[in-house]
Amino acid sequence: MLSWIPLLPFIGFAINTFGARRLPAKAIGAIASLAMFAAFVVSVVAVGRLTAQPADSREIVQTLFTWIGSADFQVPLALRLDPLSALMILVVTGIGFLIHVYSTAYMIEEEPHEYARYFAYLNLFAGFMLLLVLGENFLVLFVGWEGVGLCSYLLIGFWYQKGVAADAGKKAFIVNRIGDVAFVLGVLLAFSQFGTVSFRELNGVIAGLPAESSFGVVSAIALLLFIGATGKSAQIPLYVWLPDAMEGPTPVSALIHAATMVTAGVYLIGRNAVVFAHAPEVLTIVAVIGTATALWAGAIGMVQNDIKRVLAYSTVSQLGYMFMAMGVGAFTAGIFHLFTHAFFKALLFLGSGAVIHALAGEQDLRHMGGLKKELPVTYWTFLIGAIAIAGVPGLAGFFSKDEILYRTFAGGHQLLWVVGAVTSLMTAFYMFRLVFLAFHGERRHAPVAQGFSPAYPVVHDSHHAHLHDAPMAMAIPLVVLAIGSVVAGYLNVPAGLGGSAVLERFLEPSLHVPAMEGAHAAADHADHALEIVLMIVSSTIAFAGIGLAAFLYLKRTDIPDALVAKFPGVYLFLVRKGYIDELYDAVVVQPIKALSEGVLWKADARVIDGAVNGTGQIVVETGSLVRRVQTGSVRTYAVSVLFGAVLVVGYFLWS
Amino acid sequence: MAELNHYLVLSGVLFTIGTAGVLLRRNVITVLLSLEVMLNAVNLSFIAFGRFLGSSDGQIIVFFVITVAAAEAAVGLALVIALFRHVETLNPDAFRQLRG
Amino acid sequence: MAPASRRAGERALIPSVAIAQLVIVGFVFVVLLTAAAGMVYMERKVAARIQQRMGPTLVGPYGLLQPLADIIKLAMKEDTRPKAADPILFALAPIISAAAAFTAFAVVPFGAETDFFGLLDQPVPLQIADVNVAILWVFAVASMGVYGIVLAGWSSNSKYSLLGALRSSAQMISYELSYGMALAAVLVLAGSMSIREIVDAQAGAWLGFIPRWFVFLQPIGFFIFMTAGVAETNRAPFDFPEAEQELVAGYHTEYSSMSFAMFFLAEYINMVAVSAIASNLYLGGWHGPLLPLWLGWIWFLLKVGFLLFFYVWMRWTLPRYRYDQLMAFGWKFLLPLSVINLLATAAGVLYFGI
Amino acid sequence: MGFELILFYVFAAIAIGTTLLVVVQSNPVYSVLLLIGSFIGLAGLYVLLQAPFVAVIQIIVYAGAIMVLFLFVVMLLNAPREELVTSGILESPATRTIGAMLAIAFAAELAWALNRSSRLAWTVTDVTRRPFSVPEIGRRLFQDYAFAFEATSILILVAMIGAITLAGRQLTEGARLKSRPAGDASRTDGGMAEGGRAEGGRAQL
Repeated sequence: MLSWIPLLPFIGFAINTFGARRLPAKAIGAIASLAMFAAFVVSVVAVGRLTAQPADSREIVQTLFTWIGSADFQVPLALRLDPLSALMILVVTGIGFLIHVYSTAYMIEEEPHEYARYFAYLNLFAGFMLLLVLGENFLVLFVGWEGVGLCSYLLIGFWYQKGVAADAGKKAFIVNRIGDVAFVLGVLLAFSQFGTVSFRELNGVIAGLPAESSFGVVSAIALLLFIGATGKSAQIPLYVWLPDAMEGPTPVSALIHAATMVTAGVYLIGRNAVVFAHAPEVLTIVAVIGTATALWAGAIGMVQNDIKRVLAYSTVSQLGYMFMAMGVGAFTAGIFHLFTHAFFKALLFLGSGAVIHALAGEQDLRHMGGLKKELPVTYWTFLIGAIAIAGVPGLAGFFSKDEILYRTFAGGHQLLWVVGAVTSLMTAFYMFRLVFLAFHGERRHAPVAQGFSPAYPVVHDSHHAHLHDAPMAMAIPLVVLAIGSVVAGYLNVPAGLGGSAVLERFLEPSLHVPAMEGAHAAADHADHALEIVLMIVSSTIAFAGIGLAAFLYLKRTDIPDALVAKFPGVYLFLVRKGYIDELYDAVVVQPIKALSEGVLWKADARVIDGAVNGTGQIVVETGSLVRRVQTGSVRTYAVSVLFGAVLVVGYFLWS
Repeated sequence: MAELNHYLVLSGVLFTIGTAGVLLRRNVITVLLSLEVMLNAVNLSFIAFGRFLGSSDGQIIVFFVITVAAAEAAVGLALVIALFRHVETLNPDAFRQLRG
Repeated sequence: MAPASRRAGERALIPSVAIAQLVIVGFVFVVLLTAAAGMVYMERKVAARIQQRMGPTLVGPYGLLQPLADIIKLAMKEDTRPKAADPILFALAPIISAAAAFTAFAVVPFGAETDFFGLLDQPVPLQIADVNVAILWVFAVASMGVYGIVLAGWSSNSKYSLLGALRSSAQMISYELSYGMALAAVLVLAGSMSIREIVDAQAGAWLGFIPRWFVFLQPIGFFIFMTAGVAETNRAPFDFPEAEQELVAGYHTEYSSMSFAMFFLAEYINMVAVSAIASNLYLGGWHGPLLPLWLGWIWFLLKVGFLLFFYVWMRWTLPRYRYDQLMAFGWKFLLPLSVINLLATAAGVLYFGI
Repeated sequence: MGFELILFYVFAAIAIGTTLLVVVQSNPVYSVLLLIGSFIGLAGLYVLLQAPFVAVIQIIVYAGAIMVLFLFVVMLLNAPREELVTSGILESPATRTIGAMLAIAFAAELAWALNRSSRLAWTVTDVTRRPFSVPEIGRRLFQDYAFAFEATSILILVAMIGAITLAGRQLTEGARLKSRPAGDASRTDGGMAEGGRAEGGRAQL
């Protein structure tokens, strides 16, 4: 039954691939969406069965066949459903389905076969993602891991005619490779040390060990896995690909680069909670990296002018939050944030997509404004998303983010808490800057359609014409997601608010970490007073951020420019994303280029080619010598044969 | 009664005759015939050994030899015909086109 | 040829039996010669009857001595030989044919064991040699027969002869396959290659009245065997070697006198041999109702006679095939049919223990 | 000197005599026929060796099939007698002499090997005096040697196809004619003419 969950999208992929030029557009979209919906239904049923089982031993394992079998190295192609993966598949299939539906309208202007290609990729991605989260062991997960990487590459570069898009795709692919290498190394290390690649067995073995006080094997494994995670989940130092990935179609950004794929790293850590729990240093590294990423990305996000880039950096920053949570051992909180974030970030992306769609490809905030009246649905849903992410009490983001901050504080990482708090301020600020710039004030007209991606033929001149709001296929997913962003948080109302942390208890079996008992206990009977206080603080921070944004971008719109004028250095630094790309280019890319040049013209051209040609030369020489033997006279051959016979017989006679 | 050696000597003689034929004749067909002679000499020793060691393997191997001989004759003669069409002779020394 | 018969002789320890063996050999030889002569007479008579003529009547009562006259006539003739012919082979060819024809009979039994009414102190089989590979022997000798014809055609150095020879050899080789397959089917049934044992396997009767002849188990096999046999002996409707209208007289165009007679002889003896073998393999040899075993040879003669008549009958009834039709028939119909027949027989023996 | 030994000498004489003639004979047709004679002699020896089955097979396959093939080819190629003076063809007398010497050396070696092995004194177990019955040979052939059997059958098939492709003229010529420009057909005619000569056989001499 589990096998059907990834299988259905793959089937959709197959159909859309081979039917690309035969099927009508409607059919293609319908097939893709149906495949996702079916997968969603199956997932729901599967999860239903799962929850039917006793709480502490919830899991469904399906072994399809032995994939690799050599001596004691047995890798089954097995799928495993446990609370954690249950949550993931629900997110992937559910939100994935909505985004598919959204895409049917969003991509409608593509050529039919391009349209088919898009949905084929999308389905393929969904299939791999589900394989990733359902994998019972590292290798199956790795297949999904690489698969989603491939799909992300394909989809970022979907408009490959655009050089930028193609480059962005390549960038994403290469940066991910760096992480993947570490990931593979980690898996190999784990296997060589503990002789297994199965999550459960590995965690079981390691759970038996004491937590490493010094940096040991487990720490090494954890660190390598974490590096892999940073690659996939865009953390410092490998986050640089995600902003560029915005060159892809917006629904793709929503699905892959906000809701699902980028959270794979978080999922990986959650999946191996035990391993990480046994490597305190690595946990600290995770926490610090996460926090730093959150702050850094948030800071950059504040000054970006491309609506999607703002969201991209916001995503990076939110992912940073998740890693921070993981780092302080608040695995549940991290996963919880992953869950809520999937909703409102997908919502925000789709909303921005609706805006872009309405503006016929305009992405620059400075050319928007006043869309509130013209795009009501988009506006309100977007607003809900913004509120949710800002952490205003009562919505999803509030609960999850607050949970993280509280855990951090209670875990004794006050410094990280401070940074996190500042980041949440930034979050609130840039989100509402975005909202106000895009929807409020009056329209700042765009220079007429130019610089649009070829994929967006100008539907109509955006001057003064009435902009069309999101069509049904786009509006419905927006609304659904908006609802989700509101209610998702109530799955895990903290005990402090008299809630009964349903999700936490649901995830407990997957994320239960014996070694962290202490921390959890501490967190649990930490007085709820503190929790309340922290909540108040963070809510005020959120409101402060909103207020600041409102002040700067509704009342005194001159101040931002003044600030820019006052601190041009800082501004430029942030706008240029801290020159990180330039830095990498100088430190990594150029040297490698130079090196390969050298290798090409020295080693390759001389040594290798020389060897090959030399061999050929030798063969020719010997051939021209030996061919003399080939007299072409049958008799000679016969005589030589007989000569050999005489020799052989003679030898046997003498010996 | 005849001893094994009688047969072995006979087979040796036949084999030598065949060898000489292969090496000395100027007619491809005769050469092929000499080849058959050699094969038969070997067959004879096979059967003699089989009979004097009391096993039927000798005879069975001879079947295979005969089969292979048939195949060889078919292909060989086909080649002879094909060659004869090109160079109007059967002298093996005339077939020199495959000189290296 | 020689080895088999000699081994038979070597096996006989008691002189009288050895003598009996020699007697039998001579007897067979004579009988075959006379049978050939008789066949000539019979052929002419039957042909005549079929064509509503009287046939030979003048020489002797009912023209019975006609064959003798023919032989004398042939003997009297001059034995000519083309100038450019290859003398040795030209002489050798008819001998090979005749010899092959005779040798085939070495392994054909024509009666149960008998002691000639107590003449011998130990019964001898009415047969020259009982070899345990008799069927293969027949087969081998049949394949030897080709050489006579090929050499005759080639050595007499005339177009007609050569074409006739090539045709007949090709024909014989093609039909040998079906011939062999049919034989194989029989020996699968009997589980032995010795004709005597095969015949004895057909003793008795089903339900008391149907004799256990293999022809009832092997109707297709019998058909194939007879057809192939006719082709082997180059008789009508497969008489291409001497298709008069096309090739004058085929491979023996250039022959005359006794050497021609030898071919003639060979042809008729081959017919007798094929009929004898057929009656042994399919018609139960000397086994038959009403007659005691030691009189079985009567049955045998009757069966052979019938088959020979059948031969003649066919010759004067059926028109000659065209050459390509003949080949097509042999390769595309008879051979597949015989293979299927063999497989079916083997399956029957294996699964139903027939 | 037993009967069997006499037979042995008779057949050995036949075999050696005919074989010698095969090799020295200048007319291929005679060579073929003489070789058949030697085969028959060998068949007799096989019978003496309690292998009547092989003997008969030898006659059927070798004498009856393979040799007919040879005979046909000889007749088809109109068997040119061996030209004693080889005109135009560069002979390699060296190889011939070397070959002769090697052949002699080989014979010497065989002789040596034989009088060596004669000291091994093979003794016949009486069990083996009885010839192997055809059924048991068949059983071994189809059980112990089943694979080799199948392999040989495939070999035969391949040889057959190869022979047809090599020697089959009209088919291939026809194909070439189709595939070739008409101007090139002259060579084909030559081939046909030659075929006609081969068909005509000795009649043209």
